[in-house]
Amino acid sequence: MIGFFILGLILHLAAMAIPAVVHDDRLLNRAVNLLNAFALACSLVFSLNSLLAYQPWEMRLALPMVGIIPLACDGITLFFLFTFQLLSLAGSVYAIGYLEQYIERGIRIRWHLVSFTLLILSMQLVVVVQHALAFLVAWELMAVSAYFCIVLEKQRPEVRRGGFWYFVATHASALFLYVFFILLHEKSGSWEFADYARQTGWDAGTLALLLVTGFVGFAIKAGFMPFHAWLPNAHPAAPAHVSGLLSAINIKAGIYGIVRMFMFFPIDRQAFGWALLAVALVSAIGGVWYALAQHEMKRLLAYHSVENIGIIGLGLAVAWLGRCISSPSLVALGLAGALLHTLNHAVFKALLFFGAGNVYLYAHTSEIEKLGGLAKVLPVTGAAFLIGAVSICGLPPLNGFISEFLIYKSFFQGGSLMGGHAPLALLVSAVSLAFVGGLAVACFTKLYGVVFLGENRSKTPPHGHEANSSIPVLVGLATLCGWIGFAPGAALRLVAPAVSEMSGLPAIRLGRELIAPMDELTPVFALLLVMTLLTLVVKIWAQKKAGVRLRETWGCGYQNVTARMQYSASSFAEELVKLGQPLLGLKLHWKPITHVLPEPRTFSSHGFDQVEQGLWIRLDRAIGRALRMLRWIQSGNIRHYVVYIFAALIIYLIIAFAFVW
Amino acid sequence: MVTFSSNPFSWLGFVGLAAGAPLLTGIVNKLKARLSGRLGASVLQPYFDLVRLARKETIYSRSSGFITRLAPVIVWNTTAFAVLLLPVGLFPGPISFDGDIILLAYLLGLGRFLQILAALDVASSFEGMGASREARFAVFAEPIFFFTIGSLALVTGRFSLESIVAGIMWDKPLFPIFIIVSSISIFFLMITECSRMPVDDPNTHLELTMIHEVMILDASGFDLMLYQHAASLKLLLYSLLVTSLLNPFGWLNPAAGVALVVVVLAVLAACLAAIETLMARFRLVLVPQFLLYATVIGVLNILIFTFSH
Amino acid sequence: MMLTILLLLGLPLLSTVYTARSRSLEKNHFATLATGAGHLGATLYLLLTRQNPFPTRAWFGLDPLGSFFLLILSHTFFAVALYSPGFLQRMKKPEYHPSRWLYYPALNSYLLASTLVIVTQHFGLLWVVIELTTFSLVPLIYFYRSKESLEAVWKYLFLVSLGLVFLLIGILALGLATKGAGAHASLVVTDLVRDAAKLDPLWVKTGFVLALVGISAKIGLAPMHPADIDATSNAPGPVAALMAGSLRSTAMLVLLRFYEVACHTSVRVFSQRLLMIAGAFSILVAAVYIWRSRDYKRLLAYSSVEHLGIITLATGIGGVAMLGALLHTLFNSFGKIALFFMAGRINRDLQTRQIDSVHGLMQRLPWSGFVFGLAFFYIIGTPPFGLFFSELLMLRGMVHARDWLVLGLFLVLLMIIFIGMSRALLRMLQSPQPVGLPTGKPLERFHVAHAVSFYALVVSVPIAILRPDFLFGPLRSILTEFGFSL
Amino acid sequence: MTNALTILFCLTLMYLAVTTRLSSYVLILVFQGILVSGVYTVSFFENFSAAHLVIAGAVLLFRTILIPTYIVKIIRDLDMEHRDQTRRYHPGFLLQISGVIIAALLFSYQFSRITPVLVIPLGTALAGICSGGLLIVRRRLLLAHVIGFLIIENGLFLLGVGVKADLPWVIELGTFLDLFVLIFLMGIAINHLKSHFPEGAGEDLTTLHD
Repeated sequence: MIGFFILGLILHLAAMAIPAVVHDDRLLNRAVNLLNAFALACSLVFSLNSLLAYQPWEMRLALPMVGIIPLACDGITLFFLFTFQLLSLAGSVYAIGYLEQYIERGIRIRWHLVSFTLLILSMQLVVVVQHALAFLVAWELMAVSAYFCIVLEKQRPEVRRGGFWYFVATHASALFLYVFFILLHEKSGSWEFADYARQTGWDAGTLALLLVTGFVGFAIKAGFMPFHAWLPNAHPAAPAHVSGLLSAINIKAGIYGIVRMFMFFPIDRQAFGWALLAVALVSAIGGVWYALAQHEMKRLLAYHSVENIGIIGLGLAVAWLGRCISSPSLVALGLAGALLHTLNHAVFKALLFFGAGNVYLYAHTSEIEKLGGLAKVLPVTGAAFLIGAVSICGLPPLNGFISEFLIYKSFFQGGSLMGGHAPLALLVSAVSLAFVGGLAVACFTKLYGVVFLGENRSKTPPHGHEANSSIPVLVGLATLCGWIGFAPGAALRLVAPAVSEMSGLPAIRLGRELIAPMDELTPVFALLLVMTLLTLVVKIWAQKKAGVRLRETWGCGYQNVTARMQYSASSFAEELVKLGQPLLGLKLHWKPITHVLPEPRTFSSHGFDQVEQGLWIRLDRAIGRALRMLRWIQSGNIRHYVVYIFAALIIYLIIAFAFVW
Repeated sequence: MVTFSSNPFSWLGFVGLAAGAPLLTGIVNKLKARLSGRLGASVLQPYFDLVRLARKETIYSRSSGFITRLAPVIVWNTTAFAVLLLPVGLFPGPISFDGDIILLAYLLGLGRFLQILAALDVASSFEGMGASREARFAVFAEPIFFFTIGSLALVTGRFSLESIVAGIMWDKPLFPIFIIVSSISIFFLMITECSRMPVDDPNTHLELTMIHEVMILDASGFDLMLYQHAASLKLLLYSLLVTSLLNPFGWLNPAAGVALVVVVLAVLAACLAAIETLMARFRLVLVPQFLLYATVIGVLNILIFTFSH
Repeated sequence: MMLTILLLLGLPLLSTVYTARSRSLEKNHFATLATGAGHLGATLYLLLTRQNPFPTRAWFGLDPLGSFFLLILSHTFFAVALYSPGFLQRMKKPEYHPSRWLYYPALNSYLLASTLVIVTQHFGLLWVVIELTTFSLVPLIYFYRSKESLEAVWKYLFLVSLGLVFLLIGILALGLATKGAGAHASLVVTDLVRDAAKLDPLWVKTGFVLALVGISAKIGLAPMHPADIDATSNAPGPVAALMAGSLRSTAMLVLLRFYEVACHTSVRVFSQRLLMIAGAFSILVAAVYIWRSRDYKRLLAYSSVEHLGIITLATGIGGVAMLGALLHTLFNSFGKIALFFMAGRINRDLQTRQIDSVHGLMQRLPWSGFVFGLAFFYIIGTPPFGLFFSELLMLRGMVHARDWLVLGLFLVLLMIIFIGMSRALLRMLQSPQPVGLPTGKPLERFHVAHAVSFYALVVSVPIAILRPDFLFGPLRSILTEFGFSL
Repeated sequence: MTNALTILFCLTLMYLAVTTRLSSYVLILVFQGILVSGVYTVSFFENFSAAHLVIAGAVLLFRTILIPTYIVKIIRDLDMEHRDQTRRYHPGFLLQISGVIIAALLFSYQFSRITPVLVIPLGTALAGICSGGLLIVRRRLLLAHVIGFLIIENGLFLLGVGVKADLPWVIELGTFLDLFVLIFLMGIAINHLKSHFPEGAGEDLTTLHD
């Protein structure tokens, strides 16, 4: 089986070599992406098979002179490997159609394709490698290749800005990870993850420092709230197939890191669990609330990634708490919810971003105020986007509901198992998850309603076509959402190896406790589907008998209704955004009507990210001001430099003789 | 953890409930008319409306797409399915499993999602207004539901609706407080969700004040029938939820339990009618405050539980 | 034995005289290239066989520390020698003719002077010879004969000489310290290290302080760095690479000689603290000017100040960090070769040094743009290049020494510098070709400078990953000499 | 005898504080050269080592003859005397120099109690170095900077005597050679200055700054 995976990696390397040979962009685009897709299909065979049959694979790659780099595919790695490969396959097939527009506009895509393949390759390496140094090398490789994927359209300044945000954020996370792994190396004396898991006897100070640096490092990459500022800038800047992959799987590398971190520290420390819960809650609520105020499609979806990362964080927090009170069933429940939501989010977020890509292809803008009524023109994208929207809000028949259902169950089970203030805290987090669900419903009804339904709002109706290669991808992802929704038991079997490793539950008990109850959901949803189809049949029969006519919309008698009278995105979400005013930051740009015969007025509202502005931009300016205080050193006057020499001499002599060292 | 209950009575019960839902709406309207000194339409008037609508011709707007055709079907089915999950008195509902409270809440969420989309589909500013208001109030509705039912689940230590209801013992020290508090907050929730008077006037046609009514402004014929039946089903759903919380004589034999449910339903209908005649509609800005009261009451529940033992 | 001495010292002397007399550039170029090759060959031979060709206890000797820095010097010189002909062919303007004639003699005399600095063991002689390196650089910095380069030369000459005055006072102080020892007062490093216990700590401490202040002007440590910044940013490409690459490392060697003596006396802890303070302050000053900089050559000069600051900080921490620092010196010289070669070419082709006015770099100069981008990723320390591994070693040293405050400050400053560098250089690399500008400029061909720079960047990868014994052997013996256990 | 000569050295420093004319600066340099070579000849008579005589001769040659004549040549070529507008007499400079001399002498007295060191030569050497620095910092004329630098060199050389660190004579000669080459290069630089700044008499350059 491992042969397939190695074949896949070799084919990826071959795909990176093609741009050197082929020079016609159109042929190049097809060749590289199809080869990538085939390579991913091969390695998918490996990961899926070894995941279901659960054969963990171990290998210690002994490179001459370099040393031994252990590669391993245990349950956790296999699950993330499967998710990455599945979505990269969808991404590369979608890329074929999407890159056509760049070729027409004459933008060179040679380097982009090389970095896209390198991104896919390095993401798989990050998950497989079990050696700290090699992990850091793969981590930075992933960061650099993702950066070059983002800055494909170098002409637009916001693309360059987005790329820069991404580049700085990943380097910041790398710095934290350097300290994290070096501290681990200091304690255990080796670079291999296996040794860290076996390490015992942590003293309190080092453990706290390890947990903080490790979590912050991975949280910046995952996009938890205080560190999320780069995400809504970087993902919209990328072309749709890249931003789809970034949101779906690239930030999951951070989640993989946190899960791997759990394996290192068997010591239970509840404080960290509660802190993780708090951060996850803030990310979930903040993410969706900021999404509500956005009017640009991809930026809105990026904020939703922050929200879903928060939800995954909730599952992980409960799993950590479960381990603290050493109840393996709670750990299994929480972790299963978190990992399944990782897979679900990867699937429907990629679906939504590819849908947004198609909208951009058609209307050449992703500003939702200028769109409308696209469902009639892009039927497949409309239907697929609807399925994506329903599943991201966690509504029943689809996959979003299953993972949120598991996380709710873990909250309630955790509440009943843990005494003291735990029930109150867990109930509050369950309620906030519901609150987040409500906000998500509001946000996605706004997005879908304004973009796909009603009439087109822009003056000149756009022209364009649906990327033909995207249709199978969208349909495939949508059916996957439905399949996980209707057959949750099967999806949980993908998660089972990782969960049983982490929680220590044997596979049989895991099957009975976790997978069996979820299997019983299938008949429930089947009944719902049957009832719906039945009602539909009755409705069609009744309407055929009674007759159907098409007329103008009933506007309470008002005759010439124009497209601009429809509810716009900002008016739809205005009240809710106003509620979060202090945190949310909403700028209204309008002049009040003063005298009797007012000239035409415009109104526009613009939601800005208070955390990003308040925290990071202000920090940037503060650093600039602080550093400017020292700007007088290079004054250009030679006599000042002579004074510096004498001054330095005196200061050093004072240090030498005044302080006793 | 049996999901589908085997005895046919619960399934028959569901059919009976589905049929009886418009009757409850009729009773409430009748009581409201009586209280305001009018004779009022007959109790069965809602049935006549439904039958009339089923036969009328359906008119669709030119700018609407497949959503407008699909939404009524899903709205009706989700609400009906939610009723399936409900225990009546002490009888467990046809479907009950651990965590069905989450499915109940999110099923209603799915119905709301598609109803809002259908409203936005017809490209008219009135439906847009209703949709935006519905989306805003729905955001507060779900937390209330989870606070009350969730705290009861934690208190009784069981997670399926039917077992929570069975787990409510009046003799336990703090349970009377939990029951009163939960039923009040669910009652507030009912007023908001089923668009009863203080929050939204069910039978007004003034565009600026409507919330639920305006979302189905463009529905006609069979679609309107489905929407109206779904609305009455939702009213029945919430009132059944309140009654199953308020069943003081759980230890009575089951037959008496069902009779008791009917009595409590009647009392509830009377309360609704009384409130609707006595109170005027809230200003829209006050509605979030009203919902916040309900949430705070719900929080009371869990605070008592945490600090009691 | 004698052959290596001839190759190391005789050859540069011979080629200086030869290039000074001969008029034709081609002959000069071959002579310099031959010298570079011979010098590099001798250095590698000495490294492999790890022997000291000079008679013991003489004024000259080659210890592991010397042989490591000799490798840095000869490698940088060989790279510059390879690139010089291409560079000189582009300097066609008439006012450059005198400096074109002076270029090769100065270059060879620099090699001679630096080799002498590395091989001398006697501190007094060290001062005389290090003065020579400054003189040999003067005609090279003043190549463009413009107002700025004149001012740069003047400042560099004056301030470095002033600094060296303090170095001489430091050496005299060290001499005074040996008075107490009773043993015959010789200023040879090996003797000083041998009877270090008997040295008078007061004068050793004063000597170390004076030496640090004196040599900082040459190394480029703050606050004595301004002269160095002006000189490096106004010198032509290859000369700037020579300065940033080898001159600063050679000056660092002088500081390490003093540090070696201080390490064996009771002044050890103080000297480490002082190095850390000087290093941290240099990184801070570099961060100040890298954060908002308009001119990319000055940006690269400040990046050299930053890297030397990092090296001094890590040397102050000792242990594994010291190993990281030495490796960092080697990899920094590789990086600076590539960066300054490409910066020189970009400056010549686009006729501008302002970051904001560099547009369409990848379209107009594809090769230079690509190598410059690669050098950028090299210098900020992305793996698999060498700087990543040396930075990791340094971090390991800091964590081992449990200096959390130093570690925190180090990481924050590193992050600020990373943001400043990437903000500036990414704007240069990514800013598109404005539609108005003519793209008529013929695409440049592949040139030996690109080959040399690319080789310099890529050669760091096997060195860092494979850790060849011929290099890490001397490094480990250096650490034991300084009294650090690995 | 060496003490007497070093006291005279202090006098030349005091004279430095009062004059502003370049030609008087050159005069100071010549005097200092003579005094330093005198110190060396005196030390020759103490221990009769030929090295001292050679160094004294070298000092005489370099610091008294070669370097001052070269500087006078520069002043005459560039006609600096007349076009130097930076000549403003600061009364405070005399106070600074004398303060420095007193401080240096006191400091070297403290040092002599700790380690065996000649008090007066060490004091005057430190005073020489500091006053050279003060001259550089105070005057804007580049040539004044060169002269300040030379005064520091003389002070440094006296320090060698004060500290009794008898470097091998080869290295002493090396330092003289370096000093001369340095001054030669600075002369060339100042000549080139003329081609770029025809009007000024070589004020300080401040174009390169951030």
